[in-house]
Amino acid sequence: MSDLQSLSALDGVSAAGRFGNPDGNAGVTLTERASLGLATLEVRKDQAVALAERVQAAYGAALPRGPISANGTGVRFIGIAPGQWFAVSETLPNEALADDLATKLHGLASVADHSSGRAVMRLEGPAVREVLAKGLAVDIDSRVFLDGAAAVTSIGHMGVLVWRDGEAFDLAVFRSFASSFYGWLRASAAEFGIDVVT
Amino acid sequence: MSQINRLTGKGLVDHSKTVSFHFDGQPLEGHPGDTLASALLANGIRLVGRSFKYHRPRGILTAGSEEPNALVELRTGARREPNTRATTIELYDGLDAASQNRWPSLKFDLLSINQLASPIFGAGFYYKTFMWPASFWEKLYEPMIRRAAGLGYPSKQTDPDHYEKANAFCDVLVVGAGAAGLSAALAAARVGARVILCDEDFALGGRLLAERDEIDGQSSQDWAKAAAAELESLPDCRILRRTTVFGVYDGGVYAAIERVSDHLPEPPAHAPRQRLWRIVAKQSVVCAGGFERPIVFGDNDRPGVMLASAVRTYLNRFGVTPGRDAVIFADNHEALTTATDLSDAGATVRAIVDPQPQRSTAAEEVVAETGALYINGIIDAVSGAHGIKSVRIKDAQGASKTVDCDLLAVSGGWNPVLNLTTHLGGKPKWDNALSCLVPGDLPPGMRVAGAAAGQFSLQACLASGEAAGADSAKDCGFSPSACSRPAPARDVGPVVPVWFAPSSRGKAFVDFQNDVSVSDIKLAAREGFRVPDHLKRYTTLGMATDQGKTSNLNGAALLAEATGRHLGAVGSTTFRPPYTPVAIGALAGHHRGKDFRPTRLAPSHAWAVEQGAVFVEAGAWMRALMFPKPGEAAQDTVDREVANTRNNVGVCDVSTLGKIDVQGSDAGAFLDRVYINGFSKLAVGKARYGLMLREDGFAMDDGTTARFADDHFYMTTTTANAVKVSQHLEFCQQVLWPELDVQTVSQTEQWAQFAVAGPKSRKVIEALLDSGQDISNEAFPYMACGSFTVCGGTPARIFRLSFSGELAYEIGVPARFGDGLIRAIMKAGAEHGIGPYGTEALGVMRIEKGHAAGPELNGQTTAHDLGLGKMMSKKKDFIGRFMGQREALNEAARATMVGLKPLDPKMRINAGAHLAPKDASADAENDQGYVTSQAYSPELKSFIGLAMLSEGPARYGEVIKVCDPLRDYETLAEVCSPHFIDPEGERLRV
Amino acid sequence: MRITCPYCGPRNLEEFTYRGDATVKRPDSLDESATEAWVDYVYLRKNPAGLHKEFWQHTAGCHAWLEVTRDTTTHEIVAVELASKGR
Amino acid sequence: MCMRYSLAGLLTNALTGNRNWKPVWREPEPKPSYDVVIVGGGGHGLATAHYLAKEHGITNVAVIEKSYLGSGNVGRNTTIVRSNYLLPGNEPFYEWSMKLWEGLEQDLNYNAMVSQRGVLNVFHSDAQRDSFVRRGNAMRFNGADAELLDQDQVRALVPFVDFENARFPVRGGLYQARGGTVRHDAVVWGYARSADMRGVDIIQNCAATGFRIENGRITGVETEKGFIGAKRVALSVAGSSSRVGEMAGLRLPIESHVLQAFVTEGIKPLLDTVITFGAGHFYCSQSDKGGLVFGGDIDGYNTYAQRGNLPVVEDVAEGGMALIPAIGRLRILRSWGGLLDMSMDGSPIIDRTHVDGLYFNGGWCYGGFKATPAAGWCFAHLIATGQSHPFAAAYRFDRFASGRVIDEKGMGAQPNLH
Ligand SMILES: Cc1cc2nc3c(=O)[nH]c(=O)nc-3n(C[C@H](O)[C@H](O)[C@H](O)COP(=O)(O)OP(=O)(O)OC[C@H]3O[C@@H](n4cnc5c(N)ncnc54)[C@H](O)[C@@H]3O)c2cc1C
Ligand SMILES: NC(=O)c1ccc[n+]([C@@H]2O[C@H](COP(=O)([O-])OP(=O)(O)OC[C@H]3O[C@@H](n4cnc5c(N)ncnc54)[C@H](O)[C@@H]3O)[C@@H](O)[C@H]2O)c1
Ligand SMILES: Cc1cc2nc3c(=O)[nH]c(=O)nc-3n(C[C@H](O)[C@H](O)[C@H](O)COP(=O)(O)O)c2cc1C
Ligand SMILES: [Zn+2]
Repeated sequence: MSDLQSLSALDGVSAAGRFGNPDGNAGVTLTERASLGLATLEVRKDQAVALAERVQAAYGAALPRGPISANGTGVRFIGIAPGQWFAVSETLPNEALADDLATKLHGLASVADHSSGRAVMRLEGPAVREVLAKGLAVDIDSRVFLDGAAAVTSIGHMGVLVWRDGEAFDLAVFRSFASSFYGWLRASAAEFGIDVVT
Repeated sequence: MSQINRLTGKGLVDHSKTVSFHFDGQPLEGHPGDTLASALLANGIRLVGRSFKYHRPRGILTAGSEEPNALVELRTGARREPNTRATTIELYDGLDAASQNRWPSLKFDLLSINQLASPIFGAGFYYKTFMWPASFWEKLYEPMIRRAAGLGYPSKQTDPDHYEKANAFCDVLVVGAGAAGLSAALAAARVGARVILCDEDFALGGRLLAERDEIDGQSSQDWAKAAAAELESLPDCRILRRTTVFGVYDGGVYAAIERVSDHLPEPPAHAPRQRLWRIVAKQSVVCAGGFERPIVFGDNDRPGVMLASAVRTYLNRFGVTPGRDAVIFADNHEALTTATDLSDAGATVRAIVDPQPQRSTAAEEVVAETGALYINGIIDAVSGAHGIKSVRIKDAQGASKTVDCDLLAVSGGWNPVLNLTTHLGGKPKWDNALSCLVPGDLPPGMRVAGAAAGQFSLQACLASGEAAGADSAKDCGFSPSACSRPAPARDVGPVVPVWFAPSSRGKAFVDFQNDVSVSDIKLAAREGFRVPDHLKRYTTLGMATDQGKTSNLNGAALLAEATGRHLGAVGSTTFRPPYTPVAIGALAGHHRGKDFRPTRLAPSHAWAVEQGAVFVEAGAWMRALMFPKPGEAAQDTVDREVANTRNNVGVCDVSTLGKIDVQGSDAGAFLDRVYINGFSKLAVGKARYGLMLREDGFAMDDGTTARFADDHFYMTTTTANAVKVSQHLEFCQQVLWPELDVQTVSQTEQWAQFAVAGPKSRKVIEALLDSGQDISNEAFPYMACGSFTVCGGTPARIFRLSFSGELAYEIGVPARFGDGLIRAIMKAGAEHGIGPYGTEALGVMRIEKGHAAGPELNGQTTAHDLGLGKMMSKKKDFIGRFMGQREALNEAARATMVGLKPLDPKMRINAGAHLAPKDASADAENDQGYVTSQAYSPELKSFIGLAMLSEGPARYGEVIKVCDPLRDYETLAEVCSPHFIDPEGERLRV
Repeated sequence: MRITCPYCGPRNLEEFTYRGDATVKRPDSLDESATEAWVDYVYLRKNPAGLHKEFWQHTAGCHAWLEVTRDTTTHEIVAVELASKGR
Repeated sequence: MCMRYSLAGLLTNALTGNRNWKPVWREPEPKPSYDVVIVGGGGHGLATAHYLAKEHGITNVAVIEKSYLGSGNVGRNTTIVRSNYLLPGNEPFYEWSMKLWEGLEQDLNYNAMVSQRGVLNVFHSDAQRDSFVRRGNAMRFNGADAELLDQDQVRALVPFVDFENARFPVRGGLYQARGGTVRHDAVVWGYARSADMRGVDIIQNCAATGFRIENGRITGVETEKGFIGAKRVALSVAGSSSRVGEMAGLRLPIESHVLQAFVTEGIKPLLDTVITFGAGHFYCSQSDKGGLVFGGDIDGYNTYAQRGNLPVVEDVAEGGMALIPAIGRLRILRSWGGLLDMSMDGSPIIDRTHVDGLYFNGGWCYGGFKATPAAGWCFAHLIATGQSHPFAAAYRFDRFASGRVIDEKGMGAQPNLH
């Protein structure tokens, strides 16, 4: 609880509406996924096996060994580096996820909260791959970048974590870059038209 | 009809529609599907430009991107594009083009008198002259040379168009969509490979569109259309028209430019002008075709002299005849089809001039068909300055004959387009049979097919393309079926190519655009410039905007002759990217103007904007520099912010500092090794200042690190070094000490952090704290840290740290509450007179306290220089320990940090000024140090400065001279301790 | 140039940061007689024309430090390993 | 033998069909031995030969070059000359070089087109201004010219710079009016011609393949054209320093990196000064042929491939567009690369080696073109006298061990950061 107003990373940055090409259906739709629980976990020295078992037991997910995600109960674990995962949760929002992980994985992983540190955007629509290709130097062809696949990379000089969820792409960018990233996105999607949903 | 040379109903242009355009102000018409060149020719315009050095009248030589002559300024105003090749400009309605490098007009150009002085203006003449008298160089000669240089005029206005970049991945990239490229793309795409096919032209087909060939019972034009249609229908084939692959880079990276909107008056809304494609391809097939070679002879540059293949292109693809009365001068039989095509189009072929001694049956047939005169011989002279009027032909027996004509079609054989095959260092090989260079070692994953591989016959193009496409698909794991076309026996081109018609008179041009003539090449050879690279640099052969596409080999052949060597032994110059010139804007894409680099905004940014803050760039961040009141002068603002913080309480957003979470059972031991001082013994709930060195012993960064648990530290770095320090820690963790149990992760973005400083700061923090928590001096002394809740349960980290030297706290909350917190702080502080302060006031206060910051941590200073030498632990290993001990890094004579107080407090201590002894002159011998930082201290009512001064601390009390000759400024100052205010630190501890 | 990160897969050059010779070994900083070894470690790096074992960090990706074996005359990469492996 | 260039000669030759011009330098076969063999026919090697002959009377000298003369960095650099250095080890040296440029044409009787069009370094923040001021004052302390320009003065010089919409607005600049550009190839040919006229043998296509060292003393060079005896051998091979040094057992504090450069199509005069961007990697001047010649950062990895990669191409273009958004429609005509001898502190070395009679000149990083005259001058002095020239006294190997490094940018022992 807090008396302070909580602002999502895109608050004041993106307004709802259609931008770019006004004709027909928009090529892409942008939805901010606000209030998600976001955290990193990094395995402690020599605890890989124990951590995997604990995560399996506590969240029902098999920690992936590469840049893909594993869905557990309420938490998605995305491989971002050797021995490191990015956890995403709707059911454990904001700081709750990191608290929960820190408690349950105590001694096995170092947990850090990032729920305030990222803007998470969901992009979908027929032109989503073409729009992303303007910045993303990773092959996201559906046969290569399978459902759940993830990549830590950069777009337009900005760090980004992207993962595929069905036919949608989620992008997590650093909070302080949100405005610049949104600027890039709107410019890149302009030719197809972009619907911003808030 | 205005288009006097248009062939009704012929070619691939849309005769049903007309397009209007202007050339040099003259209104003209063409058809959709024309290039500017074809439309000019259709209108009977032959004189299009002027050459670089001699301002010779020039026309259109080619029909492609190799064009050296027909360069124009396209568009006007901010969109003006100098040096644009008329042969590649797709005609659009309203196009406006102007000829260039001429004055006052294209027809009458004053500087064409340069031709008269051409014996003086030979290769390299400027190196031998303009030296007398020496002073004339700068005033007269150089400005004159520069005014004459260059071709078109650049716009000096901001380019109004948008550009973008895009990434693409494929199995097989096919470059060029001629017979070979289409075949290759089909072979690969049909079996399911992901294919990208690029062609710089707007129509697919390459020379198939330009010739009247037959393939599988279809006209070549129809075959190309069908092949393109099939490729369009295949889901994994992406066709990029108007897209030039301009460079090959390591690891299968190909760079291409798509001219998205260049065929339109201006880019439509939301569309970029051009797009840079970064293509990653597992395999590539280069089917870039060939360039036809001109033959070098006197006055071979006259408008109306055109490559034979280009003549056919204009006839068959564009439905334009470049002339009505033609002569053909070619050393190969393929060029004979030019005669047939011309004659079928209704033009008269006056003569066929063949420098080869043998007359073939094919030639007999063409002669019979066209009624042309057939002469074994050469072109001896050309007349008609602004457009060819007649040629003199000299036959093998030496007899001359003048033939009237308005078109001279020339062919000296073909060269494969080698550029992309060499970008990774592969050297082309000389092929004796073909008399040209062919691809040598290829970049990994690349194949070459068609004319680009020296496969000049149509059958060979189709077959080699198909085979290369299939093999590439196979290498990507697909199973192609057997090739449908048998590869024909290798077609051998002209046996004895003719490079130069030696007896011809007039200036004989090798490089048309740069006006490099045969005599230049001979002169260069005479002066010792005997390798192609020297020849190029001395004469500028091949250095023009066409990069010698039509001239390099001819130049090498002439050099070989001049130096008595075999052409194969002479070699060639290096091809370099880009294949054709690429707009700088396209390479920058979105990243210009405000989008040059992303901007980082701090959590309180929106609030600071509301307060009317002035911002400053701090790396990628925008930080509030100060918060001026309406009408307030900058210095007054800063003074007010400082005074208010020192007297009451101030608040400043410090979220931009790097924040790194350090966890693990060895976290303390790890920090011991990265800081010069110890951290493992730091108590939980405490913070400590630390200094990091580089391994070479110089200072790298500083900051405070707090301990929240035995196995949990929280490090802060300077804003500027946040990323560098993270990388450094990761190196230490992963490479130096992987045995330690330590994990680090950046938390910079997670926490909104504010410094609340000033004697009343405790009251403000207390007002925010949820009840039952204690931050009294006893419970929470200087350098304490802890986790709290504020404002109704908001998790917060509070640190009792001070950069300002006052009682102060830093309070951090999750960034989503950052905006809320600054508002809450301001509200809670209102009764205590709180005011925000910016980085300028922050800087003043840290200078008053003598804290080193960016200007002192400049990478050239050591712990000793910063007055922190004693902090270097003697007992433990840490980064920089060993090299940091070196005498030279610790000797007293080094410039060491001191404070400076002007004798007259109103005098500035300019940062960047140098220091000299009081009575010494400002010269190198007396240079004893420099001022790093300066500020006006409202408390001391004086300017003050921090400086690095040789033997600094030993000189407290000495008066020295602060010299800023750059700004004509000098003042005297007293050397003092850098701790100007509260040196004992009493205010911190209250 | 593209480097195949053992974790992330093949990525473009701009995602990586270079740090040179990976065969260097940090000497003992408490051994006061190791002057020469330290000067070597800090200032002398291998600079061969040919295969070179070098440090790169995948800074825009997983942040792993890598040991890359690359031919400095052709830029061909023959091996990439995590630098933490085997240390 | 070569002839002196004069106006009369030029006219006479023009009237006689230019048939009497002689080779600019001879192409002799190597003699069995020389007093001095200089390895590397770049600007520095040739300048060294010229000053050895002219200033020290040592003319029994050969310059051996593995490819064609000027094929190295001297023929592929962005030709910027300036003496705007910060540190005491550097500034007097570069200022001396500037002075030698100013008299070069007369010295060589060859027009190297020294164009003192000014060098403008723009700055974007107060902190950057202060560090530029520190540098400008260092220059003034050493007798070099330097001016601090405010925004309006910068605008007057380069009105098309982005002042309105920039991410990092230009707030002023440090300007050295005497800086500028010099025609790179002419420097090679001019020094070669002058050295040749004084008796120096210039031998192309003659790579050094090894060194003969007897009892710690050099006795000659193995080359592609056989063994050449030498009392003294001087290495001046820039990006090949490590490779060549290794043949003599030298381990050098140098890495080889590539720097790319770019030139646009020729255009009518646009840019009347050399300009460098302070918030990114971009510097630019207009050549006397009309092309904008520009460059940026090094690629950043060890290489001997003499070509770069795409990220730097894009980075440079982004910097260019950020600084001068009018160049968007100008087209890059050609890009290329050169192999830099990047040293550990970003500063050069002119010194003896542990082998008697073997001398080394290198570590010039991306800035050795401007140094060509002074490097030749000081290297010749060292070879002739055995003593470091005062202007190059700081350019010694031992500074790395001692810690007296000359690190202009404060980057530490990391060559790709300098
Ligand atoms: C793209 C680029 C831009 C630059 N811009 C600038 C600038 O604007 N201003 C500036 O001051 N500096 C600049 N520089 C740096 C400058 O060009 C170099 O520092 C300087 O030219 C090096 O000295 P040099 O001329 O003797 O080198 P080089 O010309 O490289 O000479 C070395 C010679 O040694 C030869 N060699 C190598 N191995 C052997 C062997 N085994 N045997 C015989 N010969 C051998 C090479 O072939 C070469 O010709 C730039 C460099 C590059 C690459
Ligand atoms: N008989 C002869 O002597 C002779 C000689 C040469 C060519 N030809 C004829 O020419 C044709 C050659 O066929 P081909 O397929 O090899 O070549 P082509 O010339 O038909 O096609 C090459 C295509 O590549 C494109 N291209 C070139 N470089 C490019 C780049 N970097 N990026 C994008 N596009 C690029 C061109 O625009 C062109 O469309 C055949 O029809 C052949 O018969 C005949
Ligand atoms: C100052 C300067 C200006 C140049 N101008 C041109 C030019 O106008 N046209 C051109 O083709 N090349 C130009 N070049 C590049 C050379 O053609 C060549 O690429 C460079 O010297 C490197 O040699 P290489 O490409 O043969 O390896 C220029 C080079 C320099 C150093
Ligand atoms: Zn990775």
